[in-house]
Amino acid sequence: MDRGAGSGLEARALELRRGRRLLARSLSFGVQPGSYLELTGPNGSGKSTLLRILAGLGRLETGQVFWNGATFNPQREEAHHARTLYLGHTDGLKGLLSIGENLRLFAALRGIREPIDEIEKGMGFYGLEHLKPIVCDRLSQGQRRRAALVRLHAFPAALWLLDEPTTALDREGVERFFSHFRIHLERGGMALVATHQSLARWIAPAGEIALGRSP
Amino acid sequence: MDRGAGSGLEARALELRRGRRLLARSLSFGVQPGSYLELTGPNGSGKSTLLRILAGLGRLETGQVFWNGATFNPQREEAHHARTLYLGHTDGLKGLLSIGENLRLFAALRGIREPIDEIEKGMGFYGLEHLKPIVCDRLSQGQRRRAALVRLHAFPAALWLLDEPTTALDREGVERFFSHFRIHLERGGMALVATHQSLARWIAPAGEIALGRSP
Amino acid sequence: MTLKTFFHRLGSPPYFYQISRPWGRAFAWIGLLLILVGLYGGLWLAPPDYQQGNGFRIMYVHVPSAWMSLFVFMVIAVCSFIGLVWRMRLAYAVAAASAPLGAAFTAVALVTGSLWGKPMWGTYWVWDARLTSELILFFLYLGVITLNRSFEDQKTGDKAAAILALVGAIDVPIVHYSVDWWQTLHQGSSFKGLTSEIAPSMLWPLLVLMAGFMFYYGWLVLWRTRSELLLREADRDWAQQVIGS
Amino acid sequence: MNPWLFFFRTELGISWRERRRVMLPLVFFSIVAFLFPLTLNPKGHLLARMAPGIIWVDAMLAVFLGLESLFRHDHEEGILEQWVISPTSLELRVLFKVASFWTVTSLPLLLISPLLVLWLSFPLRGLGILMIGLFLGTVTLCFLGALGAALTLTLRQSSMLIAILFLPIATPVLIFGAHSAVLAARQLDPRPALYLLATLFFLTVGIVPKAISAALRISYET
Amino acid sequence: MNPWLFFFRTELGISWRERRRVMLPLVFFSIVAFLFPLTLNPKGHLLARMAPGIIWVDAMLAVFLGLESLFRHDHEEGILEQWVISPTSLELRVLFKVASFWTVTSLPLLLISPLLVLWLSFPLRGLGILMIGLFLGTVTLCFLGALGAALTLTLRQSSMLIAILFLPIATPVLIFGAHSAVLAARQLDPRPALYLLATLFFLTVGIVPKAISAALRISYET
Ligand code: HEM
Ligand SMILES: Nc1ncnc2c1ncn2[C@@H]1O[C@H](COP(=O)(O)OP(=O)(O)OP(=O)(O)O)[C@@H](O)[C@H]1O
Ligand SMILES: Nc1ncnc2c1ncn2[C@@H]1O[C@H](COP(=O)(O)OP(=O)(O)OP(=O)(O)O)[C@@H](O)[C@H]1O
Ligand SMILES: [Mg+2]
Ligand SMILES: [Mg+2]
Repeated sequence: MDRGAGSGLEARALELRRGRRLLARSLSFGVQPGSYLELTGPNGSGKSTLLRILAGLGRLETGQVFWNGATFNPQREEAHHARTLYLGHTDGLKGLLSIGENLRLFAALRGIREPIDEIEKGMGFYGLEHLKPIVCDRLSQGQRRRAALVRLHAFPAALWLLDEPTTALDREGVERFFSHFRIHLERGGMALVATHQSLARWIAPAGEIALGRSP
Repeated sequence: MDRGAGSGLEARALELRRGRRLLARSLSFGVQPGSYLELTGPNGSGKSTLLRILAGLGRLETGQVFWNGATFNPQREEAHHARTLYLGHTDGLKGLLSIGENLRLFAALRGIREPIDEIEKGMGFYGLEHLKPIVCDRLSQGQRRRAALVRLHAFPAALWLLDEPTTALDREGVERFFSHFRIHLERGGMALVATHQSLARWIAPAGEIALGRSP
Repeated sequence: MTLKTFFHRLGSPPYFYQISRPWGRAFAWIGLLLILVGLYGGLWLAPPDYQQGNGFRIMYVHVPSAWMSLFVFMVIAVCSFIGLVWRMRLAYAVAAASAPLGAAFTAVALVTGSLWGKPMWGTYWVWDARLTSELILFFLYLGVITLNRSFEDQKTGDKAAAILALVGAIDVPIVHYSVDWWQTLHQGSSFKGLTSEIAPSMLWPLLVLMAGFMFYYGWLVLWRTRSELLLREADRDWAQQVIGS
Repeated sequence: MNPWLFFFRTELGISWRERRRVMLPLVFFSIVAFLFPLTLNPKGHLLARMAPGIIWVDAMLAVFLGLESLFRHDHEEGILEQWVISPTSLELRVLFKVASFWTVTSLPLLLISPLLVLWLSFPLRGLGILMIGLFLGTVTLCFLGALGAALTLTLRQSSMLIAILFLPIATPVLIFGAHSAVLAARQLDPRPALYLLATLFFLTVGIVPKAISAALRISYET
Repeated sequence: MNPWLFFFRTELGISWRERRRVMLPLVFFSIVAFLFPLTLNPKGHLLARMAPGIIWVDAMLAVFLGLESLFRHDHEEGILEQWVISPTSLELRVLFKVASFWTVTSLPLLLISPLLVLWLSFPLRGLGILMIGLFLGTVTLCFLGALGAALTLTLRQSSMLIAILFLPIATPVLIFGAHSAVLAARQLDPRPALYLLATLFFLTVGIVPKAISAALRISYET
């Protein structure tokens, strides 16, 4: 069995496909604890596709991924799911539940008991306390996004896979997100962030995965 | 009957409500041909709500709107619908149809015959020609947004009501949008654009409607 | 005050709230009196029926409620129409206040009817024209009530329920007629004896009770409309004053 | 091409896009029509008497099952809000939409009803009337159902609610429809029932599109 | 509180959030149970013979109507994709989800079946067996239906497709179920039919949750 280079997440010779279209051939990258990679590329270049594969949603057909040097299958490995938080284009909130209920449900999903304190803190962090009684269907776009981001706050995970996390956030929301992101990295967290704006003005990425329009 | 001040769109003493919550009391603004207003405010301050009311979706309860000095009801006035294009948080694309089919359907909606040429040009403008045979369900987030923006290109309208139009667009897409926006204004078009990034670095707005968190 | 200005003013919730108070009281007392008199006449004075014994006395509840169930639906339909066409807030409030009352009358008519049916036809339920259309009416009431309450915005709920009530109002007579026709072609009417002449000593309490039910409904609907109005207009000045005082 | 014609063609096209769509209603009717006799376990001639009822309940179910998604996808994709604020007639658009809905859910039933009739051993002489009745009735049902769907558009998991709005007002259609077929099978005059169906048909086609567009507008008001 | 318990409670809570949810299935059953006699126009004792069939078709329809939205909302809101990549057991989660679905769609029917039985003049002595059968059968139907819903998750307007996957498997359940009640009403031994239902029940509960979670995973692979 192949061995990866060292600590953190590493990918080697990945091939990205969507249906018959080849999006990237032989993609290799690695991210060490305490740093993050920026995932850039024009619309339709495969950023979301890559994140979904790493999260364990899409199927990895060619290539290998390693965690701390050991190869694994992101679709099957429960340990990988436990150490990863994935945030896609949808917010993952049930419209009929309030933000707090949604987050407690998410805690149940991750097998965590009684996370009330963390959830309270996270909601406070993103300025959502006054929306406690409101169901998510009635939130504005940016309020929903904030609620989705509270997950990163309340449920620590080593690896964040974020797909355009600052969409719909106002300036203050973006600031908050990055201040928390900084803490995450300081604690030795890792992240892959797909984005269209350069993130370097907030926190310098350790590298960039630049996807091109289909090769 | 009250008369407005002059040409363009004018609003006087609007009250914004969502359910029981009062979002803005006594909002007044005007926009003249060839200029646009930036609509700013933190998440949940009522930007989308205001745009929906002006487009004729929401109910206008208190206050008046004028077009070239004459008051009208945005919900009932067909002439207003004909001169306005509204682009909300959703892209308004049928997932089972291709981009071209979606746009032709939209043409039918606006009572326009055979708009094939304009649609072709618009799709070319946003670099979507190679996606012609693909149904919209299979587009990436940014590709969908581009397809939605083609409407602005193919169906000229005096007033644009845009809710965070550049979400999910890559840099090139944003450039294209603003280059077209500039042409729209030069031709005497008007616009209200809700946004979280300052648009002044592309085109200077004639003014700003700043909504605050509920008063 | 001309009739026109009277109606115009009636459309204004604060005015209605103010004048409806004494009316409500009056209706309550008249209704109570009539119902007591009617019940006395029906339950004590009227002689037992030679066929049904005392069983027929259930009629004094059944018939007025059945009648009211239809009447209230008409009220709702008319109010819905007024609301949709003239955008009168009061009309919606009256419709919303009436719907649960109508549903209750319908339920009472159904239950008393089936209870009466057991001795009369030996079963609680037959698929007869009246029964069926009464049941459909009940479902329509439920639809109107649920729809009205399903929306976050009260105005949306009002309008949606109004559209349903209007379509339903066209429907109810058709249902009644259709089921009637459907049945009579196949099997004779299951209960011919029902509509036979009623002796005057049995009849007058029935009429008095009907009037009593009307006043009772009038009182309830005024009362409920008033609280509906307060709820709907809670953030307006006049309602604040009422709540404050 | 006329925009309206294009609109109708596209609406239909969406439903026919995948071939399975055309097959599905057919299979659905057959399965249900086949399930009833099995479950109700009737003896011989009894089945024939129940046949019109079964076919009609079948038609109603097929319409009913499609209702939930009639406007929902368009709503979620943000198409309907563009309808409401478009400068062309919303009412006409609704009319076309429901017409294409009928073409997909009810037309197949009409087409296979001769087969169903054979299967349920219903006398063939009733077939013509059954089909006329089905045509008039299913159109009426589609419009009434669309009204229910429009009223509950912005509510969640509304299929149950649609049921409650729709079934009571659909009842007369079912009664007249099933009845006309029974009359025809017994060689009695089915015209009164058909006339009633026709009246309902014209009333509905005339009034309900207006009500539906009003309901759609209202749904977006909040 | 145990996260699993909380999960179940929340799933239920979502359905019970608004009081109307609890009423709706009840009303729905009543309407359907009422539509059949109305359309089929049976005479007296005939109705009693058909009663178990009607109640069972009723149960099937209620389950069936809810299926389309069983996973759909969770899918569109991006909840299901989080399920698939969560570190806890997907299978167990599916089990709870279906259990709460049953509680909302079928339990009310069980509870009002005594009323329906009266209404359709079915002999009261058959009630007990009818209810046991309904319990076993509706659970089976819910799981089978959920499998259909999961398989068709990423396809559009899938209700018809679910129907075709679901109805053939549901048919035996309906037949045994209705039959056991008929046997009981006639004072014959209903046990063979019930044993068959019970076998189906255990088979389904044992195997189907696994199949559903596999189907969900596959839906997200493309
Ligand atoms: C569930 C069963 C029943 C229902 C739903 C029901 C419903 C109704 C309705 C809708 C009316 C019409 C009121 C009107 O047209 O103004 C009515 C009237 C009446 N019902 Fe019933 N009924 C039921 C059972 C019975 C039974 C068992 C009897 C007596 C044997 C009975 C006796 C009457 C009488 C005497 C009237 C008034 C006379 C008339 O308007 O023709 N009903 N009922
Ligand atoms: N469907 C709805 N029903 C009820 N209330 C809503 C609904 N959508 C939004 N709201 C409330 O209305 C307020 C204004 O929402 P709106 O969407 O207009 O804000 P916004 O300024 O567009 O915010 P954002 O920047 O997040 O898009 C919010 O506080 C929100 O809670
Ligand atoms: N559900 C899907 N089925 C099939 N193909 C898809 C699907 N979603 C996206 N694609 C195709 O896969 C390619 C990559 O899409 P992806 O969403 O990964 O792009 P992206 O880099 O995230 O773009 P964006 O910046 O627009 O979000 C696109 O060209 C798109 O056409
Ligand atoms: Mg993307
Ligand atoms: Mg907004």
